[in-house]
Amino acid sequence: MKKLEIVIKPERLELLKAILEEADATGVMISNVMGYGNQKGITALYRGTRYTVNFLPKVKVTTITDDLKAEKLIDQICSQLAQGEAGDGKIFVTDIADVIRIRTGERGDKAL
Amino acid sequence: MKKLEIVIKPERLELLKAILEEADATGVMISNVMGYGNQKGITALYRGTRYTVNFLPKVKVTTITDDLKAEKLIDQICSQLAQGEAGDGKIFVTDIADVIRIRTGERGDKAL
Amino acid sequence: MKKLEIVIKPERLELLKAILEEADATGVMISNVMGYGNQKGITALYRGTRYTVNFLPKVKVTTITDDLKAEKLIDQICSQLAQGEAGDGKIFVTDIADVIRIRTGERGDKAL
Amino acid sequence: MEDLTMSVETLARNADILWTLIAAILVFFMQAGFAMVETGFTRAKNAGNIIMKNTMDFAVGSILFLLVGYGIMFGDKFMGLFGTTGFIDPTTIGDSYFIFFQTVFAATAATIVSGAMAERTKFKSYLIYSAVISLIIYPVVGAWTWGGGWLSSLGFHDFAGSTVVHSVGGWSALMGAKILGPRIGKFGPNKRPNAIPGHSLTLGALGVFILWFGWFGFNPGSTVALVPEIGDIAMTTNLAAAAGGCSAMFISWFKFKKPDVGLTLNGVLGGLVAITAGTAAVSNMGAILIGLIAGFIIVFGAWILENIFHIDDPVGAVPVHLMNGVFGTLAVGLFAIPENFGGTAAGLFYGGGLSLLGSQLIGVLSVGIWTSLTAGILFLILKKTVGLRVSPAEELEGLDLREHGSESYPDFMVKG
Amino acid sequence: MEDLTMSVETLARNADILWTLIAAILVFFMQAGFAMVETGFTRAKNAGNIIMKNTMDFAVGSILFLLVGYGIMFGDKFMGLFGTTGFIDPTTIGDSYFIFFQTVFAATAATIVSGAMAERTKFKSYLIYSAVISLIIYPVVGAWTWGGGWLSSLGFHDFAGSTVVHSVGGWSALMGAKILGPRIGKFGPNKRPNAIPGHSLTLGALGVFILWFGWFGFNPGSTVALVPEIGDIAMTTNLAAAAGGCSAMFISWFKFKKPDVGLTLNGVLGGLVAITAGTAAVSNMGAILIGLIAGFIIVFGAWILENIFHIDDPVGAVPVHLMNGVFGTLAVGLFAIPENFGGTAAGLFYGGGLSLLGSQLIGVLSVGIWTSLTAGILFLILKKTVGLRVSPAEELEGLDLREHGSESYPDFMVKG
Amino acid sequence: MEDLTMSVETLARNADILWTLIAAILVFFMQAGFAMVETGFTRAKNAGNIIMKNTMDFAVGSILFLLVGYGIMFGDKFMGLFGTTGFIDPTTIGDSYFIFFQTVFAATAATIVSGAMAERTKFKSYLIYSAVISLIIYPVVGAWTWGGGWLSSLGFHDFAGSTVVHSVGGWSALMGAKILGPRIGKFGPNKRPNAIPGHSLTLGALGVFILWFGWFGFNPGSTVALVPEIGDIAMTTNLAAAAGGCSAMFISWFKFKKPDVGLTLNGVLGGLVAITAGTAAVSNMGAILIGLIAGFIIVFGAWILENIFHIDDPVGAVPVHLMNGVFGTLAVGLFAIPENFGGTAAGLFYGGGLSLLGSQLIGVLSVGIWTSLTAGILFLILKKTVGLRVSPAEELEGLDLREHGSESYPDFMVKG
Ligand SMILES: Nc1ncnc2c1ncn2[C@@H]1O[C@H](COP(=O)(O)OP(=O)(O)O)[C@@H](O)[C@H]1O
Ligand SMILES: Nc1ncnc2c1ncn2[C@@H]1O[C@H](COP(=O)(O)OP(=O)(O)O)[C@@H](O)[C@H]1O
Ligand SMILES: Nc1ncnc2c1ncn2[C@@H]1O[C@H](COP(=O)(O)OP(=O)(O)O)[C@@H](O)[C@H]1O
Repeated sequence: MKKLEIVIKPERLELLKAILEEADATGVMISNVMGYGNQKGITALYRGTRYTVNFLPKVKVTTITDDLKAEKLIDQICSQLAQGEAGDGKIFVTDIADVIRIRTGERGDKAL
Repeated sequence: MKKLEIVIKPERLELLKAILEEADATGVMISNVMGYGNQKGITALYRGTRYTVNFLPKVKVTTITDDLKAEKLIDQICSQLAQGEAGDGKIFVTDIADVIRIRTGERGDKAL
Repeated sequence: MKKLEIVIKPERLELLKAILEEADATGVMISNVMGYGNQKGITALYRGTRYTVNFLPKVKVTTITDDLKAEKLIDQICSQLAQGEAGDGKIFVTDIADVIRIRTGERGDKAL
Repeated sequence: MEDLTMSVETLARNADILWTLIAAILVFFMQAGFAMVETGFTRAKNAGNIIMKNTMDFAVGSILFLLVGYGIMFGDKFMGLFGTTGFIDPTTIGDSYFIFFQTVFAATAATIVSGAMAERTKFKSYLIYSAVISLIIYPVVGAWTWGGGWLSSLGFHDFAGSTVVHSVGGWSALMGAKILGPRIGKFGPNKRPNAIPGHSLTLGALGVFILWFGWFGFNPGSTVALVPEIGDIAMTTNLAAAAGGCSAMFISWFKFKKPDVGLTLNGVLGGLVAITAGTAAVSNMGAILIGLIAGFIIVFGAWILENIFHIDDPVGAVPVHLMNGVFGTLAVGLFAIPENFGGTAAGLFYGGGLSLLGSQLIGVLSVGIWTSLTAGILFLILKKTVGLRVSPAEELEGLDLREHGSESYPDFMVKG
Repeated sequence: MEDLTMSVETLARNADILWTLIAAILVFFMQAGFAMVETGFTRAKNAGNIIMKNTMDFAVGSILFLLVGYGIMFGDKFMGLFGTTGFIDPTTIGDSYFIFFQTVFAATAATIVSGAMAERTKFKSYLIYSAVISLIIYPVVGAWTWGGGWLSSLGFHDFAGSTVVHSVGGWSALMGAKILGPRIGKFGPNKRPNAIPGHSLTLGALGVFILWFGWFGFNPGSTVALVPEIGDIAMTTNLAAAAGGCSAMFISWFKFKKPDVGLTLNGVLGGLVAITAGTAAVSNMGAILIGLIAGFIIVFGAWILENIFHIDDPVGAVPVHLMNGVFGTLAVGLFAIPENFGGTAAGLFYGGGLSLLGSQLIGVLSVGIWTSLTAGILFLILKKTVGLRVSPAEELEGLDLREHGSESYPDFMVKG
Repeated sequence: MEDLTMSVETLARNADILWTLIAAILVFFMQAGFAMVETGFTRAKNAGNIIMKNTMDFAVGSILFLLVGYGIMFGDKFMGLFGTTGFIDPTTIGDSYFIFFQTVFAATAATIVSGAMAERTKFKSYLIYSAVISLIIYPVVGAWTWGGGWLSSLGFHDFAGSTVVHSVGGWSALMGAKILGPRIGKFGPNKRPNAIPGHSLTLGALGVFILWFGWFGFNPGSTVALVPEIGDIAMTTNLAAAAGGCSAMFISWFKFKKPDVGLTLNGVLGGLVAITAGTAAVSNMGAILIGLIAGFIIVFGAWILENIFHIDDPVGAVPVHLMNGVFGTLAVGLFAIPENFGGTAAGLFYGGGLSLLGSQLIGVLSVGIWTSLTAGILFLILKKTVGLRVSPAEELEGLDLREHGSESYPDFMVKG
């Protein structure tokens, strides 16, 4: 099983949702993060004092799937979400040792 | 060492806290996520336009423990938190390569 | 590749940012968590009823780097961020199976 | 010369109307204060629901009080108990400016309840309750007192409504909160109360300031005429509020080791409620004393309600409006100065003996019995029929989503 | 004796000034109401921008209306079309208290637009628009009506400005929203509207309460004199607001199965706008009916605007100010009672036939044509020159950061 | 006839009371404005603490000003320096409506300081400071001026308190902020200032609108009588505010390439403070000019304070209240028109030469020396005894949790 952590701009979330739903992802967790990558931060102003908002709001979408679906998802995301701009985001893949469904106690692939 | 990511409904947090305290978890991180799993979203209304809040607020509780305690915790959680309803939540288990206590520089199990 | 999850007090964030920038971390994700570790919670009061805010606000900074840089970073952080107090924070290290840059579809180290 | 006399009289009358109308507008604005206090002191997931309750009890109440309530309150009395004329079109028995003034007072009584019953009451049932209090419960009490009914003949003195308005709201709030039961999670094992902090102290504080502001219409405006004493009344009003805040703060500091924000803000409100009955009858010193006691009542009243009676009153409506409404009414019997504008008998501390205190007590009791009985029955009927309380699942998820399908803060991460 | 007469006259005059000034202050405060409604009903990432627009249209408008607008409105008329005297220093043709009263009315018309054009309009272009409406568009309409121009000679009756103020703002809002186009993401494939919920229902509700409060200056204050009828006007104002809230709530409940918070709050505002023209001319029952219809217009108007015309009006300015402004003006032709203070001819339902309705219609149409033409041309010119809309990237990131370099809620996690 | 004369006189007197009371109520509401501005422009973790400070300085001040302050200000003067009668019960030397009016003015001076000392001052020390300013510092200044003391005999003109109220608050704020030192993290290496953005621009803006609203009581109400000139005063007040907002916006736009929200809002406040002294003495054009300069002072004053003097004033209280208070007082010496209601000598620009400017300067200096000395000594004593500042740990975690044990926004994820 793989955990995909997909970090994108907030405004692309709707599209990613659609991709995930189509790919039949069994579950998803979304959280807000402040990100810093190739995309540069911007300068803000408060009462005339400049400061850098060098962290931009990003959305992190986490989904755990079996290895096969993971690969398909990665392909889908790259093809549909790439706009060719800095800030398009990244996917981080981790191995998952186990999954447990609390309701039933089922473990592993069955719990997905 | 294992990392347990326990995703539950916010209202069950107090109970989970008690379980963790009793099991002597050495530390915990809590964050809010918007989740989507077997539990279905609900329809909201804004000025007469319907929209789907298909992501429900969930709490993600992360704790890193040694492998033994991890198993005990999983058992405890499944037995005490299962209500038999969609939305009871899941536990994701990952292997942790290392832990460092910043204060002392200690690593591995000692840092827990 | 390694994922470092560095959990610190919010007020130390600026310092950590500087360390990361100097170490040339290619990217960073910051999120808020409520933490509970060696540092004890505090008692709050609402209309005369006491309650324990036993979870303190922490910042979780996540960065994915190659193994070499990871070690250097850990050293840097321990030496610069340790104040010798409970609450200085921890670093959790996980192996990352893969990284994908959505913009280009690049994978692995190249995607960092 | 006659012309001139006439125009002076007209002018004087217009000035009375002007002041009464301005006061009514200020009292209207207290609705915003209640909305902010109640929403600020409850959780984010119920914010839209509280807003709706506050808006709709005023909207529904405004119309029903016009059609029925005003007639019951000010129509020709049946045995000093309730009015029987002036229904549908009360302008036949009163002037518009005065009807409007009475409307905003009625709405104040109605809106108090939503805070005590917050975060768990069905919206539909709340609407029905709020109709009934504007139609009957409040107007009958008003008929007894300001409408010239039996209580006023007894010498009962409630200048601006510690009893007539606030205790009516307060008794209903108490009955509602009791019959409804506590919010899920409010009481732990052994009935130990848990804190459920409100979601925005700043909105709550804003609400308190708005209420304080509106109270300068509530109390001085109850002269319903332009008289120089409005200045004195404003003074006692302000001093009691200030003293209430001070004493609640110092007592909470002493009792809990820290000056509690919520209790201090409630202390201000408690002082305002307590001074309302005697605002025209007491001295500045009397007002300060009344305020100091009011703050004390807030801190201990809230504690007793939770820890002894195990009643869950999310915003503290019972200590503020009921306990201090009762205390303030009785305080008239202690602190009233006969030569003051209010024109009462002297209170106990000014040599008047127990007689005024006696009538005050009768007023407190009779209004208490009437209100808690009718409100109690109403809530019990609602419980058996439409249902008073949302389901546990709805309560846990929040009334906003379930009752209104709305999110109050969709752009922010809101904790469960 | 003569002295006495004089001092009575002075006193009467001062009382008129007092009331007008207080009313103007209340109307001023509506700026805070608009700011809160508009910011509450839009997204957090544009909150600072909306605040700036609301502050600056008042600031810029106050100065320009003094220098130019007031003269156009109240100066000696050229063919009943616009004034030609009193520029730069209008105190030569009017009293300060009255100029101030007119200034806050002009500002109300100007500020309506920002809500409909929220979350995508360039700040610079908005400033220019707001200068032009205060300089010319609004004052010309004012000249036709309250300035004694051709429309007023026709018997057109708009007591406090359903047409003069609200429909002028509303028409401009409609043209602006149309020419600007919808926010990114507002309409999906097949032009199906998506909901873009506002970021704070509580601030939105606070704004509605503030507006309601201010309206007690807007309507009763439009007597510009201390007369007993201010009480009657306050009554009709309040009843229409209450009825508007009730009907919008019940209709939304029926239509969408849930009582919608946003629509209910808009229903209150719709009722207020609709009663504004006839507030001194209709009965309490008339006011309630007008309010009920206004709530209906809110719910269906908003639906039609989005679903049929595919126009994106983030805060509902068009249903509130335009549709109900038009309806309210026509309603005078139906519900006016001749003996009332407003002193109009009788409306259709009171035996006056179609004549009053006719003049009302002419007023509605002429103001509509003038305003939509001039505002439309203005927005088109802006579009071709400075540009009306921010870039998509700026819109997605939020106008706060890009236009002002500011964050409105830096301490909170704000969702994209 | 005599009766009639009497009743006209009574009526006129009651009208004066009415207007003064309404103005006082509006000024009271400025407390809500201050609370919102100060909390909005500081961080979420200190919101409850700022609320408490704003509530308690008014509560404590109300009582102490009654018992002592009013006597010092309006009692029989000792050598034109301070009053010596009317303690404990000032109704022996003044009417309640007037005492109330003076109370809310005193509270305004007191409350200014909390903003400049926000986010790091001990609550206990703040309480003590706020007692002393209401007891002595402010009343003495008031005695010199409005109380008929030595400054007023000099021809010093400060109609509504640019110096008496705002600069007193401003000097104390400056001394407090200086002695306290900057917030942790405010200045980087080389004393380069860092921005510490406030947590809610919307609450801040709401506060500014509330203050603007209240100022229509502050300035026109300072006639303390119903005179036709209240309209003119409202005009100059509004124009200066509008012009202050405009100039701060355009200057910040020019200087920082973007129209800054915070500075624009402060510009409005700066314009209001600056016009306060001369509001009854200058023309509309004069008011606009004063406002434009005020906006300029805001932008550059804030910059100089941070970058040259390295003083940390979180909400900009010093540029708003001190710098513009001083400027506004001097501006009277430039722009005063003798025939205006204020009844001063002519200012420099109206042919009056330097004489008025001279007395204004003496007023500014003497008040500045008195206030900064007494406030400075007070803060130094507090620093040595109870301690002025919370510990670094408390400051980092937030004053809400540590000083009050409370969380202001427990339902939201708040960043460190
Ligand atoms: N090495 C990394 N470690 C942690 N987070 C990263 C890393 N690289 C990127 N990110 C996260 O992913 C987000 C998107 O990456 P970004 O560099 O903007 O994409 P792109 O490479 O397409 O420009 C960043 O804002 C950051 O939060
Ligand atoms: N495969 C998954 N990947 C990521 N998150 C998941 C996955 N499955 C479940 N979750 C998270 O766990 C939460 C609880 O799961 P849910 O399906 O509601 O539990 P149950 O299976 O008991 O009904 C979901 O809301 C979602 O956030
Ligand atoms: N075993 C653990 N599992 C999950 N999170 C942990 C664990 N230990 C510590 N943490 C997180 O790290 C934060 C800092 O740890 P803490 O114990 O305060 O550091 P220290 O050991 O230096 O006192 C905690 O608040 C908690 O959120």
